Amino acid sequence: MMNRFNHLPTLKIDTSEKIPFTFKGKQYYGTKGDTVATALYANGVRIYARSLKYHRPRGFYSMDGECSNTMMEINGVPNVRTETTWLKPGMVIKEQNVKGSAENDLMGFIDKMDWAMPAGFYYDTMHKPAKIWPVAMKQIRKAAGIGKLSPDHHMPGKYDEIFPTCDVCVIGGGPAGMTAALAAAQKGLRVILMEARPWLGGQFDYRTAEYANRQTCHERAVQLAKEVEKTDNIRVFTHTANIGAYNNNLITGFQIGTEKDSFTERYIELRAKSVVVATGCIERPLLFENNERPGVMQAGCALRLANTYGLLPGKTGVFSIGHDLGLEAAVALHDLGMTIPMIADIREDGQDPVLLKAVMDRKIILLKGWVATEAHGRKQVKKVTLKSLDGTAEKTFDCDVLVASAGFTPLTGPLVVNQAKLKYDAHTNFFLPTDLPKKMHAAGRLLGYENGLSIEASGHLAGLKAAYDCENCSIADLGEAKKAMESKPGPARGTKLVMAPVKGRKTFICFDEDTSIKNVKQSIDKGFDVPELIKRFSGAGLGPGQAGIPGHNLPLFTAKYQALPDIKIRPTTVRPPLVPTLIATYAGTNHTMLKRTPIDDLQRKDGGIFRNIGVWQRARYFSKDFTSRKEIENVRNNVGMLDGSTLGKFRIHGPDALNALQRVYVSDLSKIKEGRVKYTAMCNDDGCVIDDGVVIKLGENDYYFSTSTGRAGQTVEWIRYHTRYENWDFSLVNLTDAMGVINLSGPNARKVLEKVVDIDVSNDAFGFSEYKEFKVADTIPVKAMRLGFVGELSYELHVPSSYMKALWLILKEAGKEFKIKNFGVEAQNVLRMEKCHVILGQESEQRTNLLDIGLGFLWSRKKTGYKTVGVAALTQAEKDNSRLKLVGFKMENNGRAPRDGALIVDDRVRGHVCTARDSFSLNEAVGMALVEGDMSKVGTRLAFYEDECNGELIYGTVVETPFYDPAGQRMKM
Amino acid sequence: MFFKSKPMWGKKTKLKSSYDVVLIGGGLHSLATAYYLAKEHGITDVAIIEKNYIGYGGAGRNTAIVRANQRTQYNVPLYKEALDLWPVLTKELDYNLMFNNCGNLNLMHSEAAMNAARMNIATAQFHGVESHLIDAKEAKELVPALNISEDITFPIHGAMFHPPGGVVRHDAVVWGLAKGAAKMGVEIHQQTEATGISTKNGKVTAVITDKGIINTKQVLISAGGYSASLIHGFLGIKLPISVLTIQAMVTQPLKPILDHVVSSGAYHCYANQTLKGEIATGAHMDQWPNYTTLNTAHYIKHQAEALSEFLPALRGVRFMRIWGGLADMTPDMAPIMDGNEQVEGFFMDCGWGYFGFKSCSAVGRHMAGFMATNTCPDILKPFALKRYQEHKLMGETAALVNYTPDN
Amino acid sequence: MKDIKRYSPVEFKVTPLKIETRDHWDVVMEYHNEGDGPWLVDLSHRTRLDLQTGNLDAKKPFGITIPATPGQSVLENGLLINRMNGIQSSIYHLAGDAIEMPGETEYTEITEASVFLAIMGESVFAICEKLSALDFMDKNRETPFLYQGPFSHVPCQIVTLSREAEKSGVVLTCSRGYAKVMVDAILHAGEEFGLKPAGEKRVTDWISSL
Amino acid sequence: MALTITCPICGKRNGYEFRYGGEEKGPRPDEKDLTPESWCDYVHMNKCVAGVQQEWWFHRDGCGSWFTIFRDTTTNLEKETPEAKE
Repeated sequence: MMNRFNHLPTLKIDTSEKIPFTFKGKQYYGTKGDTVATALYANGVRIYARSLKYHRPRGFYSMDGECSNTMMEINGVPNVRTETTWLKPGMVIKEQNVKGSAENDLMGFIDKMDWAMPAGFYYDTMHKPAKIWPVAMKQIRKAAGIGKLSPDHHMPGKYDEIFPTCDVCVIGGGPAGMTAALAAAQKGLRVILMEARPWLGGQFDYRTAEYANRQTCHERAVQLAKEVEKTDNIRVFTHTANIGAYNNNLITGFQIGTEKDSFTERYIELRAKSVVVATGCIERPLLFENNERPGVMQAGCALRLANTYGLLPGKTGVFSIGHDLGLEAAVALHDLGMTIPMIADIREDGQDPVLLKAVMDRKIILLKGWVATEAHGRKQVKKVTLKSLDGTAEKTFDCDVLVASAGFTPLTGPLVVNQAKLKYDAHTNFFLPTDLPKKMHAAGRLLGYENGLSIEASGHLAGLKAAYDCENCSIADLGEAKKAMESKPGPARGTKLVMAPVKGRKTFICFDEDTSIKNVKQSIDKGFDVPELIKRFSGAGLGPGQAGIPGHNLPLFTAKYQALPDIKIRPTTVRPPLVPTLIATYAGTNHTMLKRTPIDDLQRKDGGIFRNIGVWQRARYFSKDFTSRKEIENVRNNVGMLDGSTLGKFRIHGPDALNALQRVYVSDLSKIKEGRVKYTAMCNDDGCVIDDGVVIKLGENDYYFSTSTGRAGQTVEWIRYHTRYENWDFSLVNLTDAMGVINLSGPNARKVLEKVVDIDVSNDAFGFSEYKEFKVADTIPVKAMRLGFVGELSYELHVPSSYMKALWLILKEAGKEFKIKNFGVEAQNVLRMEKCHVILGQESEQRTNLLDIGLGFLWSRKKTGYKTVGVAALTQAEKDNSRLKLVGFKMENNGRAPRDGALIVDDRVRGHVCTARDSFSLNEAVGMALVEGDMSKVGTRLAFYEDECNGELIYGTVVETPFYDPAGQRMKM
Repeated sequence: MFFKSKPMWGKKTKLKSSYDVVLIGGGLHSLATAYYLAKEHGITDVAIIEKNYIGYGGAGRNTAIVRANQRTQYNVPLYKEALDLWPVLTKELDYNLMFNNCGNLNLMHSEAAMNAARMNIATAQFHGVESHLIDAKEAKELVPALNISEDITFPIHGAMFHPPGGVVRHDAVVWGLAKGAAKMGVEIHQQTEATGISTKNGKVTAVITDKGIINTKQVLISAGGYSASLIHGFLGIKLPISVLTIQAMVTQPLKPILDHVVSSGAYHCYANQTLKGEIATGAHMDQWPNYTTLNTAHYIKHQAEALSEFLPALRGVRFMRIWGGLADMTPDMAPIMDGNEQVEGFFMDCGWGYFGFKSCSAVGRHMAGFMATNTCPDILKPFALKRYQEHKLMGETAALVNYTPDN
Repeated sequence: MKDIKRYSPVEFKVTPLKIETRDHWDVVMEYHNEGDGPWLVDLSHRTRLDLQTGNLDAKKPFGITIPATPGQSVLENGLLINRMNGIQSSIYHLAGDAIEMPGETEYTEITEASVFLAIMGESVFAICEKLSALDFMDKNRETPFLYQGPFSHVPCQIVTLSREAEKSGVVLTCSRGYAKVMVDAILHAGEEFGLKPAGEKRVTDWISSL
Repeated sequence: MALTITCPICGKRNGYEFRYGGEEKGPRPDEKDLTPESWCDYVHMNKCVAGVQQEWWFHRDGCGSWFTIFRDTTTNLEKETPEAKE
């Protein structure tokens, strides 16, 4: 185990506390505050993984998850970015995508096979002859992919979600972000500050260089963080990655919980009036041969290893950098004990004089206009060759670390996914946001500022701009902030894409996909000449690092290779999530919201087997016999009870109530009498039946009506939609959940009802199609209708939901002597089918209209002037005989019923079976089918083609309907 | 050492002032039509006009699932032909389209859904397409990651298993067809925008582009999600189309875990594993017309919630990339293919919704036949625009489509 | 006939300490071990009315003036009146003696149509934030105010009665069929804050404190 | 993309609370004058504007109002007037 620094002010580790974990089956210890990657580094691990395609060794390169180099499996979860995952006791960590180990990978030889794998080579190979492709494909599948996930993997932990609202959301908790948050908060606004790391401070946090007035950057970060934390109206979410930004300022992210939190991870979706993006920069990789060899790392990575995690990255470090942070890192690491043979700075001039002096004071060799051209060492960097940019001079040094960093890349992700446009800026060499979305502002380092005061001034200004969006900041205040901003140093000059001359065969522009610059050239030569197409063809940027490595270099290199002018340099598209996010985290709490009827528990107690039907849970069966034979027979012979509470129920009242009903129902409702039940239907504009139900007149322009279960939720919407141009005064009240419904059906139904009511319910007093209101036990108010959906004497009792249990139990008790039993939705389905009563969606479909399914009798043709929905289509389509028609059929020779969904065929498909059953009531197989018009005549022979019939047809004949009790006496008795 | 590369679809040429045929849109249907115009009808004086670059639209944004288990007899044969063409095209184009014939599992979550699936299966079998109804246990054997327990929102009752379906590498189809068409003389003009169609006496005379006017007697608009807007803008023809954004995404790459395409109507979700190992998933669409192709937070969350339930192992994998494309939806979920009807010389091939990829090869072939002979092939006849005013919706969906209340 | 009972769609899995029978409802006044808040109270037995007419401004239910702006509510004598839109108001009877159903046809009793819940206590909005994106802390709204919008994915009416420290609280209604899943979702979300079921008395006291 | 819709009753809300109700096509035509063409035109045909269109929305999870807005279909942003173009 390596020695750790324990005295630096910037440290985030506590060396006194050891954390045990398992790596490759062996126990190791990390230190409190370690990430998984730093704990492994401390234990001497240098090769973390092998690359996807060539199985090249990969090591610690960056710090913020820019590439897949340090991805591992942790606790069974694959592809975890170990650089951004904090170590927890007992973690079980494994390497991925290796045969053997990352150290000694048997697949390592593939690295030498790259000549056979130019960009897009898959497309030109492995298909000749055709039969090798399936074999090759299997191998490709096995080789592809990085992590392993078990099919029965169970994700441990608690996942949660929150949906906060705020005035200003600041993304990024560095100096610019904190300043912006403070500025907005001082204006009295509700501010949310999101920071990806577990602490505030950003790049200031790990830097000990001077910020201003002898205060170090780190000290300044601490000071700002304290101020933020004591400001009540700033809500800080640390360890919260921003993953998306959408228009109208919807911001998404997820937070990783600490031991104190009630969640493992939680999804955050917030809405802000205004947003400040202060996400800073990552580093732009330097391109040279073997630029991703373990031991090569970025400047920030090297510096943070030391300053944040107390680890000296190596003994001897050569630097090849293009920015002041590189010089700063060299000085800091030198002071911590690293030998630095040389710093190659791409820049010929422009270095910070203070840093130059510091370098000179330490007698470190600094060569300007020099750059690394090749890293040597089979598995780890052992040596590096550097050249002057003109290629004339060359030097080689032994080393175990090569700090390589070409420049900075602004993290504009949140801006870009929210549709900001980027434009290449020659001064900073950044793609800078130009057209920012409304009420979204950028601040800090991502705009090119490097001076600490400039960064904060830009944060302050952005915070006030956001406050202005919320109408909480004056123009004068804004003007002042702008002036203050302008008095500070402007954006720093950035380094261009500079490379010493190399072939590029092992110069990787994308680590995740092993895309070399050679591959990029090949793509361009093939006609894939824009970065977006190169991505698709070569894979560059499509890996788990989400283009953190190639995002900036690919467009720059593409432009350079094609010698395009600056104006034509186009960035690649950034796609969310900006940080890879677990499906478990996105799913959050994942509530399933389904409705239950008022007697749900009673139905379950009685053995109901439930199914989801639309938004409801309903009892479909009451035994494991899914033919529901006993339930059916009991309704036919005795009496059954069905929970019909899911039916839609509405009251419509007001001066235009009748007009509204006339608009949507095909029947003429002006003629309904009080005390009668009118069965009718609604069509859509195609004439297709969308709903059926009953209408009851309660008074003048006051009606109670029912809809099918599936339509209840849309009924108010539907009626209001089709009357939206009329200035009609009517009121609609949805009573669906207010009323439970008991369907009491069977020859004994009256006997049961008689026992519990005081009024006369004889056939004369309460006949078929009639409506009555009465009380049961002087208490329970009931709206009762006599209907016949199942073809027996039947009462539909509508009861206030709170009384449902009571009435259900009263009826059950009263019905005992008449053999009352539950029946479920499937029994009802068969019972009504025997009566040829249709269920919409089962006997009807999009192609069929009211007339096709035999409900034409509901259409009142005399009713005109109401612009009734569907009538125009019905009139126009009426004479078309080729339409599908609903028919009833019986099977030949006492044959069994065809399965639902069976086709009716001759030399082509002529129709299909909607519902068919071996009827217990009729002792024969019957069903309903939709067939083309010319086959709908009674007597037509139908040939049924079922799935898996192997061409063996069964036969039936179109018959008169209904099958059961054709005269309809039983429901009227 | 490296293979020397040449531009795959020829050198960039200048737009000519006339072509026999102009195809608007550089997507798969256009490319396939061009390819077959040249290959089967010897018509090579063809220009493809593409505003962006080929495969920029739906061709490059779909999740590449292919199958032939549609609902009606009008559709099944067309998709069957398309399915049979993948290996043929791989050979003809000498370009590996990477047809992964892994089979599709369409999950069913109720008895009613099982019955509805039976009709699709019977229709498939009647037309010689392999498709079977399997129960939940059999589905679990095919897809071990499947959750067949009762305690999820939509418990799995079984599935429609369609072995001949699978996944084709969509980009390869674009590039392969472009390569094949270009080789026979078809010109592909990228970064060229069609801005109008000129007609005279009810006949097409020219296509206007931002790079000049092209005289032509025949033009096809097959521009994916942009078709309806172009057709209305250029010719004033309104279509029964709503253009919606459909989204898809992939997770980080995994070693093999999912060997079939799995989809669920109830969960509005499908998932399959690409050759690279990513789990590609999608299906949910926002129900309002828009041309943004932007993704939504709502959609990602929905997808995660759905997968969490029926493929719970995937809770342990991370979403990596999401994108959107356009789907031009019709009320009956079936496309509109028509020609010489509204304007002589004008053809359209649109309204594919999210079925455009699966059908492109066969449709290109028949549209080419239609344009070359000016006679509509029987297989395309049911797809004419007129069906809407004749009250003859196609029946490709049984359910009423939900994106407008006046479906 | 034996005693007929009305049932609320909500059943808390805690032991009632005090029950009062009212119009066939068994109303729990207090539960065992209610804790120090926040609390969730079932008010489903409390009368709710729908008042709907094109002439809403002319109406004065129970002598109370309906707020003119949709989304605004008024709390008077234990009655909460919420202006829903141009033509519609909901009326919740929160505390005090039972009310009588007005005779005019514009009123519809909707007590049974919904589940009626109160969530009270200092952390109520932290709980709400986990279930809804609606902004209960919007400074442009004055309590009491009505939101008609999704709460745990279900369309609800949510009235914020107070945002004052421990007096903070909302009442909400949604379709009765969602009662069980809604209560489960709220209790789950409130777990980390110590949310517990409580009896009606908490609400009565709360309302009188407002 | 995160659509918000401004409901005339409830104000600006998350778009998922609403249901889209089609392009604005004017009042329902009288059924007796309808030919198959004009019927189809009213019921099924759309302009599919890539730009600002007037369209219907229903506040399904909220107050239950039907209303129209202007929205740019290329950005998913609401506009005050049909001409507004930014």
